[in-house]
Amino acid sequence: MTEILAALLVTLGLAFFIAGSIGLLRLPDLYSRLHALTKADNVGLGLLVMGLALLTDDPFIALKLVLIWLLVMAASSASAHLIAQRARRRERGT
Amino acid sequence: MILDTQLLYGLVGIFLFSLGLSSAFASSALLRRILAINVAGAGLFLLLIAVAYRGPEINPDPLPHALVLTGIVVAFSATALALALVKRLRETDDD
Amino acid sequence: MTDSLVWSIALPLSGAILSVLLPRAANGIGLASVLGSLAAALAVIWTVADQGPLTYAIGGWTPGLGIALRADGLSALLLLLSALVAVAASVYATAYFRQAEQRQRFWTLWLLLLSALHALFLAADLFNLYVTLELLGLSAAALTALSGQREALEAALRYLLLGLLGSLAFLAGVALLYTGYGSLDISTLTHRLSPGLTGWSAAALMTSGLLIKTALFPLHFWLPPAHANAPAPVSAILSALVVKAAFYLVLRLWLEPFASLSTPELVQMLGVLGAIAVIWGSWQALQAERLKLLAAYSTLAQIGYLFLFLPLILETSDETLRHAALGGLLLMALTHGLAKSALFLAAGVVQQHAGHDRIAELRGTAQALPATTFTLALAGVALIGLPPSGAFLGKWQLIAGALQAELWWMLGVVLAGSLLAAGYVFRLLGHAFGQARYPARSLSIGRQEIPALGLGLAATLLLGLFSAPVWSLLAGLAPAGGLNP
Amino acid sequence: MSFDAWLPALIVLSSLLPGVLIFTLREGSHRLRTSLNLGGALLKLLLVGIMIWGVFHEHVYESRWSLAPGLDLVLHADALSVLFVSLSTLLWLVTTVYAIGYLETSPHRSRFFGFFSLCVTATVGLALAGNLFTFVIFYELLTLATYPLVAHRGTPEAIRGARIYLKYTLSGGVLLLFGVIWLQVLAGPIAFVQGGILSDLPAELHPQLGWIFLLMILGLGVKAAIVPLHGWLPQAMVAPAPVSALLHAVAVVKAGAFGIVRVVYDVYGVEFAAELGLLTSLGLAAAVTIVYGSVRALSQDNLKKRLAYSTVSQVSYIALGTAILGPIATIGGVVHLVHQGVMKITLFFAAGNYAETLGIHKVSEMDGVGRRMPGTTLAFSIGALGMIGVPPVAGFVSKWYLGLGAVEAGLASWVLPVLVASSLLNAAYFLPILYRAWFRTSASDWPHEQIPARRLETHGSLLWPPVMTALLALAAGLFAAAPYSPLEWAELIAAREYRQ
Amino acid sequence: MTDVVWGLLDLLLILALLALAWGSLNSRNLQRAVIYFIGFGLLLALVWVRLRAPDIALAEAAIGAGLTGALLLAALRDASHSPDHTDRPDRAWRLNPVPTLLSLGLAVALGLAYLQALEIADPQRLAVAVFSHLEQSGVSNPVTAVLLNFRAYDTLLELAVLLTALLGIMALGQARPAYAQAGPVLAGLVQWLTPLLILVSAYLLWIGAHAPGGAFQAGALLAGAGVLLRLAGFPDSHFPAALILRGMVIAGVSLFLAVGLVLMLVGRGFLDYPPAWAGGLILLIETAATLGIAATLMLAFLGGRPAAWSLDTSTTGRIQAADMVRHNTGDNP
Repeated sequence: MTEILAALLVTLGLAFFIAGSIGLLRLPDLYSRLHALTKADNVGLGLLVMGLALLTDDPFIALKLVLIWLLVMAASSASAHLIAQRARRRERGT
Repeated sequence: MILDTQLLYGLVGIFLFSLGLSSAFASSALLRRILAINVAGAGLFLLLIAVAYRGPEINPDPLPHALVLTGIVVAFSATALALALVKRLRETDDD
Repeated sequence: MTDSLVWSIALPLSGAILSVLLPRAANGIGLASVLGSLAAALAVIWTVADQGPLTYAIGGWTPGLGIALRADGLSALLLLLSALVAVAASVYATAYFRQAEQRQRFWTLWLLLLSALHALFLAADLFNLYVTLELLGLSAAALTALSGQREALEAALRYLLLGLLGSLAFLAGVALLYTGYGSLDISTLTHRLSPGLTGWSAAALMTSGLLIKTALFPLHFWLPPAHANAPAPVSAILSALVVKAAFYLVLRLWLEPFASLSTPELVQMLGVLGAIAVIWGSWQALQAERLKLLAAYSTLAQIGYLFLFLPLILETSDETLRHAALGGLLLMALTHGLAKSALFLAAGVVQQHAGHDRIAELRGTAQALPATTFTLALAGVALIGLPPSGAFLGKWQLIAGALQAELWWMLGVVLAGSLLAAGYVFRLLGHAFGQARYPARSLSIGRQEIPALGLGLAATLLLGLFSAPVWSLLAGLAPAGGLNP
Repeated sequence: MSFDAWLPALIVLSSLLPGVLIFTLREGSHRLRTSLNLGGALLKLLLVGIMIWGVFHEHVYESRWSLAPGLDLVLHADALSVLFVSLSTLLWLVTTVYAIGYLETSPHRSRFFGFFSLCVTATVGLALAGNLFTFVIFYELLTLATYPLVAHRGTPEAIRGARIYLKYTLSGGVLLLFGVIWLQVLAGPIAFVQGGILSDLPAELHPQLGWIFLLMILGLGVKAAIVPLHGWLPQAMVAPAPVSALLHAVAVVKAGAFGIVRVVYDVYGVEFAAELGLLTSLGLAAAVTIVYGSVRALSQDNLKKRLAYSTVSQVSYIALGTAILGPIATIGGVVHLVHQGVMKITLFFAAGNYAETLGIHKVSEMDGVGRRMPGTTLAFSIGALGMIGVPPVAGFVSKWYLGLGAVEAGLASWVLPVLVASSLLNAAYFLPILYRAWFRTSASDWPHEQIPARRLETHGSLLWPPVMTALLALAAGLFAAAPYSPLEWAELIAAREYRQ
Repeated sequence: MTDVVWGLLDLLLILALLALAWGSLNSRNLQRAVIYFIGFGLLLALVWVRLRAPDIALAEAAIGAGLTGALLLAALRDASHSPDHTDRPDRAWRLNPVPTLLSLGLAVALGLAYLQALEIADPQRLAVAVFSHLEQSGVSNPVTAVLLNFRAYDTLLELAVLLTALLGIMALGQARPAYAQAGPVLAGLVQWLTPLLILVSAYLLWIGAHAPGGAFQAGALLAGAGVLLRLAGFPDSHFPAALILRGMVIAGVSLFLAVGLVLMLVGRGFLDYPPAWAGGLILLIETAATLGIAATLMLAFLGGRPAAWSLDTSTTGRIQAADMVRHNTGDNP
């Protein structure tokens, strides 16, 4: 039962990843691309982590997985912010 | 299958090595040359790790692993020095 | 006494570490560790002469699993050469670098380079050799850039990148050998290796990698700018020792693991490349407008001579000829090491004194710097190969070997090379002897002139008159046909 | 090690060590330098005296030092080496005295005398060399030691002369080296043994021996100034007079001639060389050189240049004597080694005196110089007459034996005309000088009078050396039959060579 | 079934690897080439995992892709500052088929040699020897055993190589302060991340004895923390005093060498650990090495001497003043 749930979560996560990647390729400008990528990836990774956490018996490993998710979220949101800031500044021509 | 994995990755390693080596000789831009050398080195590391691989069940040969670890650090050192030289060279150009 | 193998590497390395920590004491630390490594090198050669080849298993692990250090006559002699040149160049450097910061930078890198050299001469493991080659290459490139001038930086970068390519080729060969023969230990591989695609490819890769590093024609183009633009003591070390280290490896590899792979055509080809290097290098030296460039081109030619010996050593069944030629080769290498370092050190004095090193404007040097001019002359004598230098005995063996092996083309090369060498040496001396109308006052810079003179004298007199032990040290080294049964 | 094993080495060291010490002296330490120079020269004379005595009584003096497998540095005394050693030692002493006077005020004296001593060291080592390997080493050393002497003045002409000198001698050295190594590859280490050692080699090697002979004679011929390898010699006269004196009389040209003697007598063996047919061409080359040098000397107005061409001609008498099979010609050739040296050094000393005292460099400026400088001119005259072959001066003895030897060997048909022609030419270029010096009236003033006329015409240390050597030349002719005379030694050498 | 999955995975990995390598070598745009190269490094880390080399994967991710990538990006940034060094497309390479053919020839020759080598090889090679001596090595991670015991000498020299590179870089001149102070988002992230990185690096160091990890991975991570701090614009006045800085740089190599020599002086032989002490000594050496590697990698990233390194105090003051100026004019939002 848990295995099926885990498989479902992982698949869903992958779907978000794919959607994010397509968005990266297809969307018209930087901001919407960033939007697609970070949002999709963070949710995708979250689902993935949840799925994997279900599969393990060791709560310590599950904790580590969650930690990874948090780290990636922090890093990706920070970098998205930086990229967007940079792009805006360039647009303003400073 | 073990042999195949070894063979496959080893050949890819050799291909990367050759590719990196020849474009290191062919390109004139310094940064590109440094990149090429790094690619060639990575190819060699891949070859060594492929040789060490002995299948999903058996522990791989740790000796090449240690060699590659050393190699990675050495390659980083060389790259860092080379990039610093490039940078310094640019600064003397600017001055 | 086998501990001295470790000491000859560990002392310069400790010196380097300490001089990073205590930069103000770098001069003292450097000199002490260089002298210590000379003592260790003397102990090594003494023990080798006494007991034969030495092996030291580091960590007590059998070679193969662990790494061994090894010294035989060949490596012990080169170790001694390196330690000797190191002492002279170090004493010289204490006066050459006037700025404390610069001196300290020199010391740390130079001591690291020296440890790399010693580690290379004593290495008995192929991957260990790769690491020493990288240590050598990096420290040499960093030293080349020391002056910070544009030309020096450019030369250093080119030197570094080509050196890296060379090391990579070497490592590729090592990887192939490990794949096929399952060992990195040189003597184990010597027993296991047999002719075949694996061996040949590995030999080709490793040899070409080393040929770049030793600057054999046509892979030489990086050398003249690097050696001509580095600070004088650095040029001395690069020319005298670093290129020789790579050559030593070529020789070592073909005497031992690759001995069973050598074919007459291949060895002849190396000999022919050597011949072209002799002519080309000497010709370029004859055209050179700067003293240090002359010295650098002359190094190309001298490396060529070393390769000329290979057909006599690797492709002969006559044990006496082989032994004689090996001794001659080593004597050439030792003489060139001493003479070329003397030349570069003297060139540094000339450059500092005159403010330039343009040969055509050196009139009056003999008046202002008699000892240095004498050093230039001594080094020149050794480079031409005139008696009583060690190179004369070396050349004698080369000619005798070529006559015995009926390699007639080699005679022409030696003839032309010697005359061209005489041409560039005496062109320099001719200008140096020219009388200046207003000669600068004769002066002496003891800490710089004496080490250079000492090296020059050692190249001409010491090696010329007291070199008989070289042959006895080399006795029994790598009998014909390698160690394979 | 016994004294006998050290003596040859000591003789070499007795000029080497003072030379090295002199290099380190300051310009100003005049007295120390002089005492080192003279002390070394006198010590060497003493040691050579002991050696002469010993060799006459068949003592064996040999110093040996191994440099590499099969390559031993051997210093060995035999009759021929003693002859050459004594000549160089004696003339070194005289030349040193002369040079001290000559270079009194010029710069770089320490450098000069240092190389001067090295030059003598090389010459002595050459003389004592016990095998071809050792000979080659000292032969090249001689080149190296003389280069700074020729270039000494540092003027563009001096540098140019030195460069030409080097071009010739180094090329020659390489040829000699190749020949020697080739020979050693065929026959093992080549010790000098009277009668030669090569006659045992199998016949199929004989063609190679011919080529080797050619290589070695070409190599030696450069220093011996055999035509067409003589081009450096007239150029090298830019050197200071003592150097020219030494170069022409003892060191360089003699090294070449001595080498030819060694190769023919003690390597090939004169009979074996004749059997291989090698001597005729050597003789012809010598004959051509003799005539050519004399003809060129005729047209030189520069005094030193005229003397230089005279050297070209005279040194080949030695080669000529060597090339003629038979003991009498051998005596003539070998003794000329000494006689030419003594006479030619006299002439160069005198030429140096004219230049240094009065600024005379050309023959055309020599009118009446005999009255201004009688001592020097007398010495010059004795030397010149000796060169022409007027008895009783030494030159006559050499020519006489050469002529007799040619007759004995049946070569009179071409050797005698060469000798006669050469003597006539000698007369033609020397007698006008003597005529001008003694019988023409002097011009109002000399080109560049540097030393005013006093009781002596010039400095004592400049005057006495030519007078001494002129007397020696005279004595060598007058007392040719006395024991220990050069002729006596030459006879001893010939006797030993033809003993078998 | 699993074979097919593995095969597909292999194929995917290899194709992606080759594509990224090709891109980084041939891309017209230098910036793009560098990005491709970083991607190549990350993918390579996956390949190492695939080939059961997790130690290498960690090192590759941290050093090969991470730090090398950061260095390359920094170099690019410098390049874009000087107008004549902007990305020049390498026309020679594009128009010239010779290098391509050469590389193919070389690859074929080496590939054949590799085939032959696999054929003649004893597949065990030295693995057996390593595993059979593992118990005496003092650690249970075989890679650590090789690195710090069996082939400890190589590692010692490797640390020397690292030191050499750093000294070479420092010899080139002063480091120029180049990074603007970060905005609150980045600064916040870095402030949160740094302690975590230090913690993880300590963990990697400790775990290295029996699981993937060790001094190099730990040191690289620590250095990564330092690089982040620098990127976030924390000025180098935060460096410790010269002597401590110098001590840190040489910590690894000097302790390593000292242990080796002391063992030799007490009569055991160079780097010949007593089996009972081996584990402890290795941990000691690794700890020092981690510190040294971290300091070295971090300083190497500066591309020159930091002011704190300098012997001459007068220049230190000037450089710090320059730092201040730069910060004040920094474009903070």
